Amino acid sequence: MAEETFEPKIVGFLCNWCSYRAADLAGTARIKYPPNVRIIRVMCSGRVDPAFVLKALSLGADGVMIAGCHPGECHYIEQNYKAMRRYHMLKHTLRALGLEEDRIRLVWASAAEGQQLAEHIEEFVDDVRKLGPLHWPSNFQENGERWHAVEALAQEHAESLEVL
Amino acid sequence: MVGHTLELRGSPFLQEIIREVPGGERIVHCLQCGTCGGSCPNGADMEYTPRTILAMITANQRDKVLKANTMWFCVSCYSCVSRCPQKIPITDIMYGLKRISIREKAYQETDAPALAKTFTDLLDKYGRSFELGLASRYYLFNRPLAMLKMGPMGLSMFTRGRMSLTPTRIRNVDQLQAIIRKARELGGVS
Amino acid sequence: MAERVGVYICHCGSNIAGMVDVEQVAKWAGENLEGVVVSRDYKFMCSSLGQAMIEEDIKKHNLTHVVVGACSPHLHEKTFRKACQNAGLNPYLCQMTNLREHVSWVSRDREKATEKARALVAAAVERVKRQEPLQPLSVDVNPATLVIGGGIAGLQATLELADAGYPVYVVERRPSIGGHMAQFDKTFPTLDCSACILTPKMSEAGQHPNVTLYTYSEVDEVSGSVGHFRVRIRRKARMVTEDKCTGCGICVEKCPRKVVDEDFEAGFGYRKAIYTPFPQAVPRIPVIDVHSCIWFERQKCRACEKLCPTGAIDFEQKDEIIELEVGNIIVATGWNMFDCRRIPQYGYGRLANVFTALEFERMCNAAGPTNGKILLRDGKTEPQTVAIVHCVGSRDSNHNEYCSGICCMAALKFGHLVLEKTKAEVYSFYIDMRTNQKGYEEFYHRLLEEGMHFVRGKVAEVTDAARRPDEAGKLIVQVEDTLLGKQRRIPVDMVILMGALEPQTDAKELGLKLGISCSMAGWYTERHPKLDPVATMTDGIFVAGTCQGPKDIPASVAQGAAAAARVMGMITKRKVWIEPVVATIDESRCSGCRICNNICPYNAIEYDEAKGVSRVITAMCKGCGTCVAACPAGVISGAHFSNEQVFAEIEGILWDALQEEKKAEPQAVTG
Amino acid sequence: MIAQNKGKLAVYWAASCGGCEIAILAIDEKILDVSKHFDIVFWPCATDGKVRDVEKMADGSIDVCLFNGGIRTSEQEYMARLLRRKSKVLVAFGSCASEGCIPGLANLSNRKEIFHTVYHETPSTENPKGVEPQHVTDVPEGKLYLPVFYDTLFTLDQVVDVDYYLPGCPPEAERIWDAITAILENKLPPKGAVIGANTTVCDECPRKRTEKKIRKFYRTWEIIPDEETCLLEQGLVCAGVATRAGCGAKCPKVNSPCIGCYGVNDGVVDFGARLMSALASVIDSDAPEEIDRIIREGIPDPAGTFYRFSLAHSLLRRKKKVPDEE
Amino acid sequence: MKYAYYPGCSLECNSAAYDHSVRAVADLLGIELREIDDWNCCGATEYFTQDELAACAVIARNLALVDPQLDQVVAPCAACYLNLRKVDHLMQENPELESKVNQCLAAGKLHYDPGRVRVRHLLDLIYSDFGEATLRDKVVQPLTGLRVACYYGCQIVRPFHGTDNPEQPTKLDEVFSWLGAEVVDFPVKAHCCGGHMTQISEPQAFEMIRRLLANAEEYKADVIVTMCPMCQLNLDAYQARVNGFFHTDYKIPIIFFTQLLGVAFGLDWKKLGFGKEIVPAEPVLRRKLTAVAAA
Repeated sequence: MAEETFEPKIVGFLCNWCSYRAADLAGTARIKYPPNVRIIRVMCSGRVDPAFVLKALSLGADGVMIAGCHPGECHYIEQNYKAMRRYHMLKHTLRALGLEEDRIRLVWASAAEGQQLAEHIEEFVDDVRKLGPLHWPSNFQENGERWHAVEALAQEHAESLEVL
Repeated sequence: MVGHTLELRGSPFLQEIIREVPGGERIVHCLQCGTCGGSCPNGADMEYTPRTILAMITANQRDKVLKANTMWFCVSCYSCVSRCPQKIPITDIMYGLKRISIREKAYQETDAPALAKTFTDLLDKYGRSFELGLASRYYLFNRPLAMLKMGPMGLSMFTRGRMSLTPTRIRNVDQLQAIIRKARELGGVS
Repeated sequence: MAERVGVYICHCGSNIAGMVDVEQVAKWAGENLEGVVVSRDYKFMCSSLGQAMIEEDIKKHNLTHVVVGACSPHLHEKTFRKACQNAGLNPYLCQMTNLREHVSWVSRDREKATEKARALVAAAVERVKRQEPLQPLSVDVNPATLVIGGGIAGLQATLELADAGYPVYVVERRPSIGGHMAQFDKTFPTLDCSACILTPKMSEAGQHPNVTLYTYSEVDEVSGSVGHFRVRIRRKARMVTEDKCTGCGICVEKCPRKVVDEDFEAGFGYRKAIYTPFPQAVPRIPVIDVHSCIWFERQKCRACEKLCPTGAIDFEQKDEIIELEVGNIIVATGWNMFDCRRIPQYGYGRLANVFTALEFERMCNAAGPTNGKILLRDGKTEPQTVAIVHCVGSRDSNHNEYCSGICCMAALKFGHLVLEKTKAEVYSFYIDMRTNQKGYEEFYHRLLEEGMHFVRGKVAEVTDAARRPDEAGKLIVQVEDTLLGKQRRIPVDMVILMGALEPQTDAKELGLKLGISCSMAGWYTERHPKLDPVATMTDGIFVAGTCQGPKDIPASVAQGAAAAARVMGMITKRKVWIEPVVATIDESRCSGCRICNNICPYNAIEYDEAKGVSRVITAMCKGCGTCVAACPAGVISGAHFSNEQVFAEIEGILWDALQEEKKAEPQAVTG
Repeated sequence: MIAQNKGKLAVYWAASCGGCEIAILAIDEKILDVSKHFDIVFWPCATDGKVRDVEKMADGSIDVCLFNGGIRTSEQEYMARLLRRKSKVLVAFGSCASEGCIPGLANLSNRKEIFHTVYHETPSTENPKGVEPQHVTDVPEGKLYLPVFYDTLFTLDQVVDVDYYLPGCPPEAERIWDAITAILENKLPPKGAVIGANTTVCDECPRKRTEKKIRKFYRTWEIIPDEETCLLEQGLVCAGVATRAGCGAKCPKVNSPCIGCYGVNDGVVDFGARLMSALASVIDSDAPEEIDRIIREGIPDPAGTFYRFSLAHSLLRRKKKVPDEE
Repeated sequence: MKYAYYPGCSLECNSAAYDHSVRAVADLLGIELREIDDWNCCGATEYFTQDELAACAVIARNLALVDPQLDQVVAPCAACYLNLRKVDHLMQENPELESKVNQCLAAGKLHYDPGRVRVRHLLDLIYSDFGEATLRDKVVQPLTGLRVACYYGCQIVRPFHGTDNPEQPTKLDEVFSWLGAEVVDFPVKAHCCGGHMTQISEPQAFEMIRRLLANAEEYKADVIVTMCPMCQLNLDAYQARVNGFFHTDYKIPIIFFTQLLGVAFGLDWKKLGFGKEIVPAEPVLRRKLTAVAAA
């Protein structure tokens, strides 16, 4: 069988006013980019709770992108700065949890920057592809040994009970 | 692939400069305002002002640019760079043009390449610059007549202990030369 | 669960169907997604037939929620919400997912596009099941309007509204209305006398029964939202009682302290410590500048007080706070001139005969410091050569990247004035000559004809370091004449720097009070650069004039009038509806940690000291959700974008990853 | 209030320090009330009881089981499953059982690394032969089994269905008594709830709070905080903003920042995300480099700071495992 | 305070006066300068003309040789200062170049992490780290009555901003006005002296030198103080030839700023390297300074 290239699954949180519209514009302009980023619309990048990112990763996403209006151009004046602060904080924590930095990314795209957003997406997908699959849930799956050991214990106890 | 405009567009010579000079891609931002040409202390004597050179690069006039005297008149004062409204690293572009011109021996009517060559040869050999050696070798081979005029000045420098007869050599010349050899081997910054 | 979801996948002709297997997506959703009771695809969902189909299904199948997979919600969300509403379903129980702009139009591979579409539909279904009915909020519109800034843009807006019969409050920080236009002598390209066309408007505003002027005042605080803003205005202490003052001017005449007028005269002329900035000022009530008044300096003098015939001088006056209620706000705060000292190579501040454009405006003005004569700094000598330098701080990424737009024309105007008033030669040093409005290019041609010299090149430096004898004692303009490709040094007597138009230094600060944003450069951001250049992202707040970006007088006037028209539209509607996408704090669980207090740029979160809890003022909340994400206790919820909804959306969007992980998980042998 | 028939109570100690066992006794003389109402059928720490006795009980015959500790080994998992089956009400007692607590921080390592540290590296270890515990050991008499040590510590609810949670490291005596009262009076909240307050530590903290802006985070040894003002406002990473009330703000009251042992509020899924988000939101800078610097300098150990008690119960649960070379 | 010290080739011989006075002033101010062991030439502008990578590597060798205990290096010569800063900057900005330079250094068993060493000029050190009060405190011989033209040249103020204003720098002016000197307006203070132009085309070079001398004379400067060996050399050693070329009669002494600092601090003139300049400075200085003392 031919070796399949790994296609990462990426969740993108895009703000309603700039980056979501940039994605709309990329569509209207028929700019092609990889299909790996699945977009969730939020009103503002400031709405993106670190828990959203963690949730996506914990469910098996290979990467998460957050996109907002350019600094200084936030529809909500300055909330994208809060997104930026949280992004840095989250990255700092994720590093400590052994997660590759390139799996989350914050980008800015104004409503006019369909092309730029598409480029960001392409770059990000490439970078995540290079990192390979994340499969976070497999991280805390013990191997089969766990079940056997518990079973064995039950078995042993049952047998010893019979003896008594 | 999403279009990467810069790498694909622009004249071949522009592409070459972009490869040769860190920051060379800023050329595409040139407004042709002439701040560089106006600021240059030698601007009045240049065949083409730096602004014109940038336009010529964009227009792919490679031969004309490499033969120009512009870059040889550049004294690395960085006035143009500091004032450029588009943050174009003009001085570094001039260095790049000098290098290409030297590599291809395209320069005309200037002794600057010889000076640079003599200077770097001495550096490679001793690890320090050696003014008397530089002056004597450079003038002897390139401008024997001018040497006569330099006499009195050289003498006054010498009597004030400002010119040494022997070069200083650094201790670890081998190490320096190994580094330089490696650089030559790697060739170029990009 | 009792959710009954209908899923509708649009072909959009071949726009979606050409790249996404829409039939398959619809079928898959119907068979695999929990809660989906109907799932259909249709050629054009947004057509009346498509809408009718949805409406019918809602009734027939008792749908509780609807998902439409079609184009961008920015295009048709309203359409489908309306359809739901028609069928008796709350419009907020409908969710759109974008299969066109975000999938079919950007993809190359049909299979992968279909896979992506499935994920988006799954996400929408998971999400929509958690959506709740919401009711839009209605607000009455107060017919009064606040105009911030009494320059030409603000005045135009004020008079349009006042003439239409609505009350207007004008707040102006300077002692008089009039703005920059009052400083000018002539206006381009018609060379109308600036004062002649401006002063009638100023006095009309001053006397209009519907207009209340608050000069020498600033906006302290803005709260509330469209329809009912509450505004606190600080009336700075004038030290002159307005209703007693007749504007006779004796106080100004007798005041012994003369100081440089940095504001109206741009540092080029003088005023008294008690002053009206210019003779036609409205109101004509002077102010005492406490920083230069002798009384405030060393408790002596009070000459004005002694001589005032009506006893209007009041040295005890304090700042006064006024509270207003208005329905709409027009921001017309104008611009500031670039500080030419920031480009030391042009010599302003060091070389006496280098002038700024504003100084030169005052010099040309017949009522100005030189009575309209063009003279060197010594006040006597007429220049023989004048250089006008364009783009000082504009089109320069070291300062401002944008083009200030008006300087080319102003430079031509200056050139004309110099040629008209003196025998001097005039040089203009430009990068590109920008004369793109009605009558402007013609004006350029006129100056060519009048003999103004044009050198294409950005000036490198202005220096007094002479190199040749003919340069001695002159200012030398060093430039590359780019059309000749030669460096030139042109000796002149006077240099005029066309400084950039910059946003007011406190534009960001006021923007924060108002809840409107600024561009990177600091200009207020309009709602849409093409189709809505007057409104802002904050309902009920409009912009006019140069505070939104550099522009000339006609454009400022047009925008002022347009803003007024928009406000009138709001007033005549009487009521406005507000999106119910807002945050709410569960007060019973809020511990008052106050993390959220600082986060809202609209000041929509208030802290109740007595109860020790924070609270969202619903009418002011714009629904960004940043506080929801910030609340460490998880007690702020965001309507329509709740954590549960987004989490569900994430689960849906990763449905395939979840299945893969489940497959990979080793299972317990027994329970 | 008093039940006619005495109920049956079990207490179990899995992967935890034992502090929870002592905390039960910290209700002082009220323990007598407990014994008045309950027969203690299984409490290995305090009474003599055998697993086989439990195994012999009918399913659902224990009324309440207070289970403290996380699940680290197959034996603990077995006990969790066993007690779940035998109990009507299973309470995750204390931080370890609820969210992993300090033992859960071992999820920043794996079994191999933990064994390496414990059996080879620690200064007090004397292990010249380099022996490590093995699941199976062959002896002349046959095979000997030890419980399997897991790579990841699980919380109780990641292994079995949990009815109620009693947070805290350890739970406060008053809260334990509240819970017991609730059980006795049959006033239990809906299944799955945390028995206790539903506000945060700030609610019980007497310090003065204003709007927050942080330019620098301090570590506790770097400053002596003012005793009146909110610790967070002074730059100390006080987890009280995100931590469930119930302790009476014990730490802040002695000038020490809350470290979050009471876990999250209702409806919150990830303690660390809440604290991270809140702290990041009030950093007073808009410059990426500066923000990064403030965070790196002030919070050198983010996993330990944000997930000190809750790593095992967080969304990510553990550090990314490096693929085992075995 | 300890700093690594990179004197550069000029300071070894042709501008020994700069080296001597730098060391003397540093000593007095308690600045400990530790010369980089076995440093090599920075390549001036010439090496960049030949081969950019080799130029960077040659310069980076010096940065790599900075004592790991020290994190700042002082380079008095403008060209050296710029080159050290430029390479550090280029390496920070350009990872590819960084890796290549380090490959070269590795051939000499060296390594340099860009950003590790902060390159500083002595003027910045004196101005920012000491400041007015300290300097005024040290004055033994006030410079009252001496008209000083402060000449900054190019490469200390450009292209890297931050040291001082790139067009009209003021730090040197301020320092000398603290010391009592009458600092004259010198609009060309950051214009170019011609650099190596003297070796390439004398008419151009001489014209550039003339502009500077003419401007100093126009503002009646007694002395020009410089911060760069090349500037000093061009203005001083070529002054006679410039006079010959243009039929002028400039006699303006050109000295290093540290020499004049030393005078104000009462240091021994010989130790400051006076006497090595071609246009003698001592007579003018002594005359001016004593005239004021007498008055």
